[in-house]
Amino acid sequence: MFGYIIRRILGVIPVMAIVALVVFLLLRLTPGDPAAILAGDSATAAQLERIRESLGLNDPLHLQFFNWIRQLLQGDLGTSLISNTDVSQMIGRRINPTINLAVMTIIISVLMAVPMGVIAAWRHRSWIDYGVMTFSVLGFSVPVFVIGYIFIQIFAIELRWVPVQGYAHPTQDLMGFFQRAILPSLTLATIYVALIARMTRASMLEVLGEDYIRTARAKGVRENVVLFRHALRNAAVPIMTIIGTGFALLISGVVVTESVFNIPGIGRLTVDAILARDYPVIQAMILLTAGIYVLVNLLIDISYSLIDPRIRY
Amino acid sequence: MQFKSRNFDRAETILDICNLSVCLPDQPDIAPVLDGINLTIRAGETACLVGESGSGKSVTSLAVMGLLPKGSLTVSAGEIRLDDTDLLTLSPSDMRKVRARRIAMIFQEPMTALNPVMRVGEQIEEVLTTHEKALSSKVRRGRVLDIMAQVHLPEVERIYGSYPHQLSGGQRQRIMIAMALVLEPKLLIADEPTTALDVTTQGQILSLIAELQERHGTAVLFVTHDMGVVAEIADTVHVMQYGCIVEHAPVERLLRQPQEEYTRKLLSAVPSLVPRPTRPAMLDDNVLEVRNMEKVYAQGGFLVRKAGTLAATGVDLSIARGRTLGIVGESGSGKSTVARCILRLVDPTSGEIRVAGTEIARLSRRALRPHRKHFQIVFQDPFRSLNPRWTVSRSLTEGPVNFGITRRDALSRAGELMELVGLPRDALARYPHQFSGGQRQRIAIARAVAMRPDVLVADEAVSALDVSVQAQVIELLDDIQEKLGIAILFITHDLRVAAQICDDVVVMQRGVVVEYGPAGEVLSQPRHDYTRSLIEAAPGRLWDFANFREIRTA
Amino acid sequence: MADVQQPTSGMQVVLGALSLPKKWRLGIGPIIAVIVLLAIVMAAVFAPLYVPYDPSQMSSTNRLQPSSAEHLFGTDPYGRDLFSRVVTGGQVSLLIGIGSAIVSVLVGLAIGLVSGFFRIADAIIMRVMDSLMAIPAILLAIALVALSGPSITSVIIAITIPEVPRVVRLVRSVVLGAREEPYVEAAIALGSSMPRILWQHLMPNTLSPLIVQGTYICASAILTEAILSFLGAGVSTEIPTWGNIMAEGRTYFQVNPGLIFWPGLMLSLCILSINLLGDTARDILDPRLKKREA
Amino acid sequence: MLQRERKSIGLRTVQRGGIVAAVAAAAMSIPMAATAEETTITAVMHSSLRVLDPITTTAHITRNHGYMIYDVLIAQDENFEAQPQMADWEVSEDALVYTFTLRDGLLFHDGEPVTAEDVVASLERWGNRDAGGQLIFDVTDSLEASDDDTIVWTLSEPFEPLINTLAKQAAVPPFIMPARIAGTSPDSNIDEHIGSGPFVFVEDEYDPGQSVTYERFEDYEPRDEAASWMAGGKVVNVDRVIWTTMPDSQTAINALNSGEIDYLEQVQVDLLPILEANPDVTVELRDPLGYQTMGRMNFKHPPFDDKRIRQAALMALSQEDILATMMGDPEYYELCGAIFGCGTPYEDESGAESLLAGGDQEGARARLEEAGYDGTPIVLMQPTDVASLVNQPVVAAQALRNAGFEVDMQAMDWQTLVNRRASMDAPGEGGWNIFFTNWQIPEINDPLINVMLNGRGDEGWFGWPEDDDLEQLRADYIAASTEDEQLDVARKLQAYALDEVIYVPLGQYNMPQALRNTIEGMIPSPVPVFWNMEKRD
Repeated sequence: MFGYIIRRILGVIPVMAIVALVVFLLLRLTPGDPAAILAGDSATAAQLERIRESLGLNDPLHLQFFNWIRQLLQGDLGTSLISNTDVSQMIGRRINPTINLAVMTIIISVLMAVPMGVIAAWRHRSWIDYGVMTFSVLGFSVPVFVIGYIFIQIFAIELRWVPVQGYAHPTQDLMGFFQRAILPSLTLATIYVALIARMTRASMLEVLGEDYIRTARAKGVRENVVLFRHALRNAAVPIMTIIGTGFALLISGVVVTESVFNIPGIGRLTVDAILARDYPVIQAMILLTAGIYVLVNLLIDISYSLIDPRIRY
Repeated sequence: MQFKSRNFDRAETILDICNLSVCLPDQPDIAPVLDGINLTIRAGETACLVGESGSGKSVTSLAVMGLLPKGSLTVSAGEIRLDDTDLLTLSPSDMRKVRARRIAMIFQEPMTALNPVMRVGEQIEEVLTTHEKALSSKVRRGRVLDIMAQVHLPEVERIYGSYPHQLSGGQRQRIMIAMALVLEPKLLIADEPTTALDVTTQGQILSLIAELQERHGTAVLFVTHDMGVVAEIADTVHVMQYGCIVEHAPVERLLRQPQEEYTRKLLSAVPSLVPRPTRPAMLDDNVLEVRNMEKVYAQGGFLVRKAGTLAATGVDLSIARGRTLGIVGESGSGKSTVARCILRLVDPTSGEIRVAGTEIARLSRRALRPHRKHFQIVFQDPFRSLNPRWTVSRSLTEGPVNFGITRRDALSRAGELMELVGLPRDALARYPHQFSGGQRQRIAIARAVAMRPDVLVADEAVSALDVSVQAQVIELLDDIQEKLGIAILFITHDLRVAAQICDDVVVMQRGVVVEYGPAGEVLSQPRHDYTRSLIEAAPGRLWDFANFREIRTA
Repeated sequence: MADVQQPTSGMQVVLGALSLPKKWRLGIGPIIAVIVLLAIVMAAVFAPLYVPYDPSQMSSTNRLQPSSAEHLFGTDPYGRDLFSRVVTGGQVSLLIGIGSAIVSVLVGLAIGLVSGFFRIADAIIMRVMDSLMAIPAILLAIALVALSGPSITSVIIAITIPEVPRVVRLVRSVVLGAREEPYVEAAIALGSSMPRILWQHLMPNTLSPLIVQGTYICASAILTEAILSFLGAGVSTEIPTWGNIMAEGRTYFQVNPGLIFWPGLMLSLCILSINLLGDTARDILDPRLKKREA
Repeated sequence: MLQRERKSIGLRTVQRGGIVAAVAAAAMSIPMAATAEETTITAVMHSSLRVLDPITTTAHITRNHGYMIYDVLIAQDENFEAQPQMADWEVSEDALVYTFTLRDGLLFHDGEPVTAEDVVASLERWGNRDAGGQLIFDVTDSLEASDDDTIVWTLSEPFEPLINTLAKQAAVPPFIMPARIAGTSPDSNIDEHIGSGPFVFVEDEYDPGQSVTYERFEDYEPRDEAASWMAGGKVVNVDRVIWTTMPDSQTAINALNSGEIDYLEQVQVDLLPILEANPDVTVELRDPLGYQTMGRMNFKHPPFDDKRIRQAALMALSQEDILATMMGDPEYYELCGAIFGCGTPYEDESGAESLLAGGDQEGARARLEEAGYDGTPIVLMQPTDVASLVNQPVVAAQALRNAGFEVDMQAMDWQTLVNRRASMDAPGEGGWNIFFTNWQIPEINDPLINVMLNGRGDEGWFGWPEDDDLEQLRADYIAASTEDEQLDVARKLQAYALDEVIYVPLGQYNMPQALRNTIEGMIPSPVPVFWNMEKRD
């Protein structure tokens, strides 16, 4: 087990190295010049050239890459080309809203989706099943920003239950946090609920056909115990997996949701940085999100053995 | 052979199935799955339900438990009376109370029938928590450990906390039995409980069931396809075919004087444990020679290199043209590894393999390819051994075409082969799913034979088939061997089959050859303890089913 | 071993279903889906023949009109006819969806087969695929579109790259699973070469899951296009797509909801239908589900 | 200086907002006593503040930030007149020596007094970056601090517009910062943000791209005059000002409607209906002049290296079509053919007749014919992510096509455009032919400030016209010693620029601002300022 974890953690290194290389190359091949953004509208070509020189953008590519990697290994994410602030500080300021939003979304999604999926599988081919399936397909079919706008229109503008936009830190204003986070979380959750409910249903359908479910029923165990004690735990591994891989989807959703609800999170930080070609920020952000993704999936992989004793490494 | 011969006339009737019919819902045009079954079991009686696949015996047992798959099978008529209650009229929650308390069931495959993510002790205990809510947890645990001891599990405390995958097949089945009997139900339904077990384990489980039945006076409905098992344990036997009970009688009467044609046919197909008369060796022309072969499965670790698993070691064997060599052994004995090494589907770790004079153990995959036509294989599972997307003709011509034969020639040869294996030529255009299991196995044999091999490896080639089909396929193999002079390496766990087809037998245990000799000698005068225990464990070994009498020892 | 459950293959089920159409209990959903999808496709393909206005004809006096007899869906911020734009927009949206699905599946199939076949290549390919999966798809896509300009091709490429690893994993797992099948081993024993086995025995196994996967990619590509447009990295608005019509209209959501509603409706109906068809295909093609219901 | 009548845009609203503000400002000469509760103004600005150095960039938001925390020596009032702010000045008879005297009580936010040394260092750094500043330094003999409060600037030849250049709010205003910060290379960003302005930058709460917080600078001593544009007394009546950004303009409007924010710098005209129903919100024009939108062609590459083809393009375009599409409501735009903008001293619309008359498609076709246009496609760059710039290219592309041009409209994000317009390569190889941008009127209202009129080829602004006549006209302007002479040169420039199609003025537009009615006393100005403003409950 321990050896396995070590092995998996070592396995992260090449993955992250490739991510780093891909991101770096991608950015440097992208047309766009942070110097031009820095200098503004009325700067001339000669001025741009001087700024480029001072930012180190004229160095050979491999030199820039190794400099960056060296900095990274020293724990230094660099300084934003545009705002001249420390990238780790920028991320530190922005990461909390995003993480809180993501965690809340995942909690909401799991709490909604798993029972939905279980019941749909249990009542396979009933109207509940069709209802859940229809909802889950719908969840995939409407762009997340449209869902966001609809929620805002209904709950914030018409009903005035919650504020239109913004974010409050839960440590400072817990009520305000929930008021402001609930709509974005629900918006993000639609697609996630759809995903998890589908997977739960499929996985449960498979498990419910297994012999040990028949055994449990043969023991006279009640149906809810059969479903949640016997079946769900056996169905959990694919559900966990989809939560992990769906995390990538969540990151995409966050980018959009943060724009719609004006949440000062890392999603917008990244999009803004891409549009401004703020290389150190983009690089750090993509590495960070990739790292989080890899980490989440690593944790999920490791947690399989907690759920299923057959999985031993 | 000693049969059970107790009289149950005065015993209390536990289960009474009257005129039970089961059919597919909304599909009246399809014949019912069960058609008017009548069956009575009395206290202490073991009633065996025998039949081939699809005869409806499992459906009968599930119907009694009220566990027919929802929506796909429903009871259309009849009664299932348990102590004067008609189970079919019970509400789902009342039916739940009946299960485990009054009727319990054990299943064929103890691995899949136990919940893999729960400790086995908890799974037994769940029966108590469900039905005996008043018990304190201490009492519950005590009863669980007690029943575990009753089924002769060692170290009950440790096993209580184990997961199913940490136990052997026999132990798992004991857990299943413990779970079924912990509330001392009046009726135990056992659906092929020993089919997935090795023969020695099977013997133990059968005697355990008998012992517990004796102690608790339980009535047992025992579903099986194995006539040997029937002979060992049955009081009464019910023979099923196409959803009907065609004949029922006390066991001895049924085995000695079967009334119905189907019963006679079924019994006749059971291969005898007595080896067939030795065939004279034709030539001392060994087409396959294996010398000192060893296979170790490496367990590669990224950081730690663990010792590999020894699958087979020091294997020596040879087969002459036109002869059949059997490898017998229980699961994990390494018999399939040997077959796969010879086929070079896996690479042997060391040793020599000589096929038709060529040493192939060390050849590269590419260099090996031209030699492949000398040795072919037939697999166990007839449903997976043919590409489901290919027509039979495409499967049959694949090999010959690889070796440079024109498609037209290969096709005409395929037609001949179909006739050789007893199938119509025009079946060439069909897909595998249009054939039965036995027919597919014939096609697989035809595909192997199409290469005109010197050696044919049959890896449990008849194990997945019903006995009547099994007999036909064995006959076919014999026939082909006679016509083409192929050497056959026959891998099986079934001593009866081995006795009927092999000239020589290799007995393997844990990767090692323990005995090797002519079939007649090995099976009738085994020298090794392991061989002896295998033979002794074979159920019904003293009965000659095909001739409805005891085996006459020479 | 008489009662062992008989394994069935996908094709078998399909063929079985074909010969027994009664067993195709698909329900009404897929049929509606096919009709809706066909209608949308036809509407898009033949749009030039019947749209009342040139979808790029602007009119500064006709901006942001509500629905009327002249302009069925109203007009957009440039005074262009929304109905004409929405039905024409289907062309590019569908092209992006179908294009992304085909490209992802083909590229993924090729890489997946190689990966499932060559053990050495496998290690490297899978590391690269893991890395690509780890990079958030939207960020990668925005960066790629910024790299190559907001053309249809670059949007397709941007959508395809994050999808490829999923297809590769799927193909590879099918190939690795099928490698163990006895009929594949039989083919080895028959002396078939590895490339031949790969192509003739293993590859066909990937087709049904790929068809299913392809429909999902198609649906999600149409959606991703919309999100890219929303984030300002979509196809140029000269060529209407459902995504960029909505992206342009989102500012005016409260003033003229039709700008989001109509393209959103078309897009959602389209994706809904494609997903439903994907589900249906999966139900038919997935032997495990079928077995349980049989 | 000439007093010209201002052509007002949306006059009613301006007057309401402006006059009230002016009266309020005059009345409030004494800072209000601090109320018990802190007053915070949350404002959504037109763009997010990412660059904090007001010298290295010309971005409006950074300039606006500069006016919050820095002060300037001389500031422009609403009549385009220079007024003393930090310093008074005197000019020698020969117009060669300028002497500036700092007023008393000037303190930086770190508590240090503002010295002449700081001013010199700040002006030198500014002179390195600002186009006008460069011209001054070209003729500078010396710039010295003669004592703590006095700066002496000696020129080698007269530079009439010197004071106006120092006072301007265009491009890079000469903000004064401590000498140690002003010592930073003009090519790098400063990393300390200390000024002597009315607000203090709160470093800890700065979140680039999201929000920036300012606090009232308690030790700031405003001048006694009433505030007018950047000049006058900057009296701060609120404790904190938070600028935030909302990427979605609708979200911002909803937030203003529900009172989550106090102020919205720009409201898209199309979205005004959402605000109109709300009695708690006022929509008004802050800056009476607004913006000029314009197109620029690339003089280096065919076909626009040919004057006749440039003229054809100009003739093809219609200001009305472009402005109407951009703004919708005619109340918020105005046709204007003046390169220096309408409502400015140099307003003159000669040469722009076709632009104002809805275009001259026939004329354009004829001119194209005459020039022998060979169908070379024009690469027209369209930014997709800047709301105020997406429309012009789309409308223009259609007009050019109608006139017979082959147009290759290439969509890209603004950053790509900014990068690509700097490329001197041929359009087919990563270059371009035409693009559009917007300027605030004070950024273009005279021949020195207006960067498009630079005729020095590669050294000039994108498009790179190499035009000695143009340069001569600019030199004439600098040399002109009277306002009449200057006006005369400006008129010649107008005629010349439109004939040569140095660039195409496409008219003037204005974006209204919206604020909660709790906000009072915001002065009308191109730069949104938060002094003078009050927030009541």
